Amino acid sequence: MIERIREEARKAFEEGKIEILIGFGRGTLRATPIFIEKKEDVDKLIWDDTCWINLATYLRRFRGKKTGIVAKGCDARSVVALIAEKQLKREDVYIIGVPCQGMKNEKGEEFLSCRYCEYPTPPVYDVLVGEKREGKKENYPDVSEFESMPPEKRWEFFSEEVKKCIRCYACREACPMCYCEECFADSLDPRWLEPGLSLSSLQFWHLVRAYHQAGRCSDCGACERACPMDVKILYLTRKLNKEVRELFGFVTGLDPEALPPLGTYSTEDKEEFIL
Amino acid sequence: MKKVIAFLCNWCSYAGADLAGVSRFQYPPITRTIRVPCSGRVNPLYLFKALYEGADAVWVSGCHPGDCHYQTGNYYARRRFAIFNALMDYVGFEKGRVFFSWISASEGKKFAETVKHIKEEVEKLPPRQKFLREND
Amino acid sequence: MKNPYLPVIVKVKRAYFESDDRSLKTIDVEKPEGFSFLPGQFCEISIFGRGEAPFGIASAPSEDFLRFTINKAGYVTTAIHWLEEGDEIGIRGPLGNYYPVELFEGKNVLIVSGGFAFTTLRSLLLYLLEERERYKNIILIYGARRPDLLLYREELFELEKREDLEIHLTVDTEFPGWTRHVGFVPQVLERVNPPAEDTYLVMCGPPAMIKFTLPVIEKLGFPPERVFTSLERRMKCGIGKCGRCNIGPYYVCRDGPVFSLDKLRSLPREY
Amino acid sequence: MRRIKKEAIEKKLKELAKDYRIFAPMNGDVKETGGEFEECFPRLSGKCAFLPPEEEILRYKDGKVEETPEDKPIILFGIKPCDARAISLIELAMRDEKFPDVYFLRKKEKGIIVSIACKEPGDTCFCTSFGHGPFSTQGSDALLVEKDDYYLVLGNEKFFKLFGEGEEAREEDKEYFEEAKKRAEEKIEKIPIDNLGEKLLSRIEDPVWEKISRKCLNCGACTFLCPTCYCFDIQDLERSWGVSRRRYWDSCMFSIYTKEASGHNPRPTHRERVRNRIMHKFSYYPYLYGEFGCTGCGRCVVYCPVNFDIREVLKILGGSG
Repeated sequence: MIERIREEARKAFEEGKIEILIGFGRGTLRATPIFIEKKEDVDKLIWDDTCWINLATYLRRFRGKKTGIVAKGCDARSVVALIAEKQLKREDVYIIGVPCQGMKNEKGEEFLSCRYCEYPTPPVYDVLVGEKREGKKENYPDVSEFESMPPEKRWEFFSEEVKKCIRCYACREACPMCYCEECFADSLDPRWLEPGLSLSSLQFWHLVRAYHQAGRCSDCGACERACPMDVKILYLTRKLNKEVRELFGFVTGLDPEALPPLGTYSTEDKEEFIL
Repeated sequence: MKKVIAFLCNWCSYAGADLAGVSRFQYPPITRTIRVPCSGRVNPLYLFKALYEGADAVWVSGCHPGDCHYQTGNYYARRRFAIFNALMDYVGFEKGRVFFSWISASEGKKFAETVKHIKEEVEKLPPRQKFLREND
Repeated sequence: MKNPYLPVIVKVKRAYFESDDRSLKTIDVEKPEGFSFLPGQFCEISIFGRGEAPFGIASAPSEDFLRFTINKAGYVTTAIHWLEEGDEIGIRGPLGNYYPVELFEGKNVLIVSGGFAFTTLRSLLLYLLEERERYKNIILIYGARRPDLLLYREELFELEKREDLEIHLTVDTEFPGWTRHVGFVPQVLERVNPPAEDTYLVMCGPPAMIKFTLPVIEKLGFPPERVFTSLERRMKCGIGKCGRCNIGPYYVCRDGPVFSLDKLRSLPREY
Repeated sequence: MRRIKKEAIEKKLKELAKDYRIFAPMNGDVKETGGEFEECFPRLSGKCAFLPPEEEILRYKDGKVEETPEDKPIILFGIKPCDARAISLIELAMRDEKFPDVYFLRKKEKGIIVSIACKEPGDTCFCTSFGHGPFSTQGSDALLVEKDDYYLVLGNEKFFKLFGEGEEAREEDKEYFEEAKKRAEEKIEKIPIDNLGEKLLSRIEDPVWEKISRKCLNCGACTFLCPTCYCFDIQDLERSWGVSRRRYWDSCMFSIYTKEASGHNPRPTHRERVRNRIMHKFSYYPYLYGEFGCTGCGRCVVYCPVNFDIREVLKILGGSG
């Protein structure tokens, strides 16, 4: 697999399709993002089950340049979502699609998103390395299980998890869709939530961060994986992905032309909750 | 006395509130109204902030689908509020503190009734404890 | 240990807008007990509930009040613009270093400034004039986009009448009723062409002005060790502890804000 | 060297919880406990005790400023020698005859720091590169070395007055100590740091910085978990009774850290920010205080989401790079 990726990368450089390629190289603890600008360096590229960060988060830094990206299913869907939000031009991004075998943490356990992954093969790519992989039918069993708990228990779980947060914003910086000039959490005028680690401020941060991903999140799990304090937050965005699918029949990152669901509307949307 | 932050769309619900007043329909003074050009102008961040600062309930009211002065504002709003409800309910925030309604400029009666309905719902609940900014 | 974070409460004695577009407001506040400073130093002004921000002291050390001129730009400055006479604010200071007035003894002093950065240079100018005889020639070149953006202009028009002082005021473009220089500060500096020998230059202004003035200074032959400027940075503690205002190993709040050009040249270009 | 029974120390620690605030590692992080502790290499370091993530510094009430009163003195117990040394490194920056940081210094002067020697260093540790190691006593009032059911103790007067003297260590205890110390130190990779400060300063505008810093996401994970990072933010919070001015952990990796109201940012991109973090610890700190601002604990390597490894960077920039 690694040889095929290097081959495609070399070809892309030779055919002048890319000026820079974002991929994974050998790190000291796990695979680490590398940025290749010359054909000769493609042999630094590797691929294994620790390539769990989402490389699409770097693309906006190279706007205007022909940028290649070695993308697993969720990375590619994030690229598509960024294109749909006019952050990138499709022709500027050369996607080397890699059907993903599922990523694992340092204890060797498969990540939550990968366990239920529906699109291991990038839905959009310029070249695909290796055979396509079939995904599982996604019906969000973890979300349904959480929903079955009584409200008090859910609130307690949510509170206990966010209490661990130290607001280092690794979740925000690791997410390709979090690219606001000024995040609502940093805004002073108006100041939406207080700084510091009070429970209500931590709840505010995690609720609104998740809300902003409704209909934009490719469920890559980079937010939860980047968190140094092991705060569980993926169950929030996975819930919103489930809602967006049920309410608006939308799945993120499949079609670069489709508007994100909250950026459009339908006259037939359900409204039983409206008095 | 409970405090409900009401975001009323200028063209319909705010006018409906006026009509309720003009027609002398009685309703409890629990709402603190914020006039917005359209229900589509209400950023869910305002709802989070209102609850965070201690409102007993938040209420957004706009034009009926199809009547929106800006054609599509309420359609966008409808989607945002559906997601807002889903997320808040999912994490276990108590129901009965977030209300959405369509009230046209001619529905003065419905406006008064809706406020009464909200008061009853909110009265059932204990004072706010969850998701409250510290203040002392 | 004296707690350097505790502000002193002072009353606002006067508050008035400097510019017609109300973007610049001057406040004069009571001078706390035993508050002695030198030109170039600054204070952290506290608007409780909004926060603190650093402002250069525009009043001269001998004046019995502290003057600050605030450009409305952010969260704290907006709150300062609401201040009226009698309101109370907190201040911490004097903070930072000052223009090296002891070096100026018996030398010429050239002051070049632009926009609302003139605040601490007013303090310097008045300080020099208090003991005028200790310094040789004093030249001021001060410009702004429009006449109403020239800080303390009535006072400057008065000072223009003095023979022992050379003042060149300029505005960027023609303005009805304006009879003095017209043109950017660097152009006027070239026109005035002051001698570099035995002269210290103090320069303070917006980044654009600095960028175009530096080459002129070199052309006039000013050695970098005799050129001083005051830098602006985001600050929180003002006492060299919170870590953010550093340029290389030096903290602009604790080791600055006044730096000589040769010192700045030895540091990473982070300003 | 002394030897004290483990239970004696554990019992004493619980008693001291009356008049001291006990901070110790507990399920993975240093936190305030009632006297319990757990022997581990915590994620949140001992910094939490002396420089907490959120700390009120003053109140503005009815027109008057009130300094927030001191709390009970602190015992920071059971941390590793690298964390203990880190606290004394922060003290170098906080001590200042004209503008002392009274909040940190008061806690430090009255505080007691007890570290437990590190018998099993991790493979991301590089503390021996900075002139101390897994059995160093630098920065702590006592170093405990676990041996069977008692601790070997290298402590000072302050520690013994509180915890008691125990008995004189036996000859085989001392051998055990030396033996364990050597074994631990061998496991740690040393990175070359000879005149690293000057080398870094000379390469400040080197284009290699862009390459090194490119993968950094600019989150705050490394700086918040770093035991020697002390940068803080100050903000006012409105309360029903007035205003509470508090300070919070801040990070030079955030862009708003240096972003001015005019929008200008002297350190606008990841390049300048990563450079500043490394220059601060390995060039500015030695220049200002004669000590590196790093104890080689390896947390920034372990917890970086993109595996930005500071050891590799130092090798590239300083040593053989």
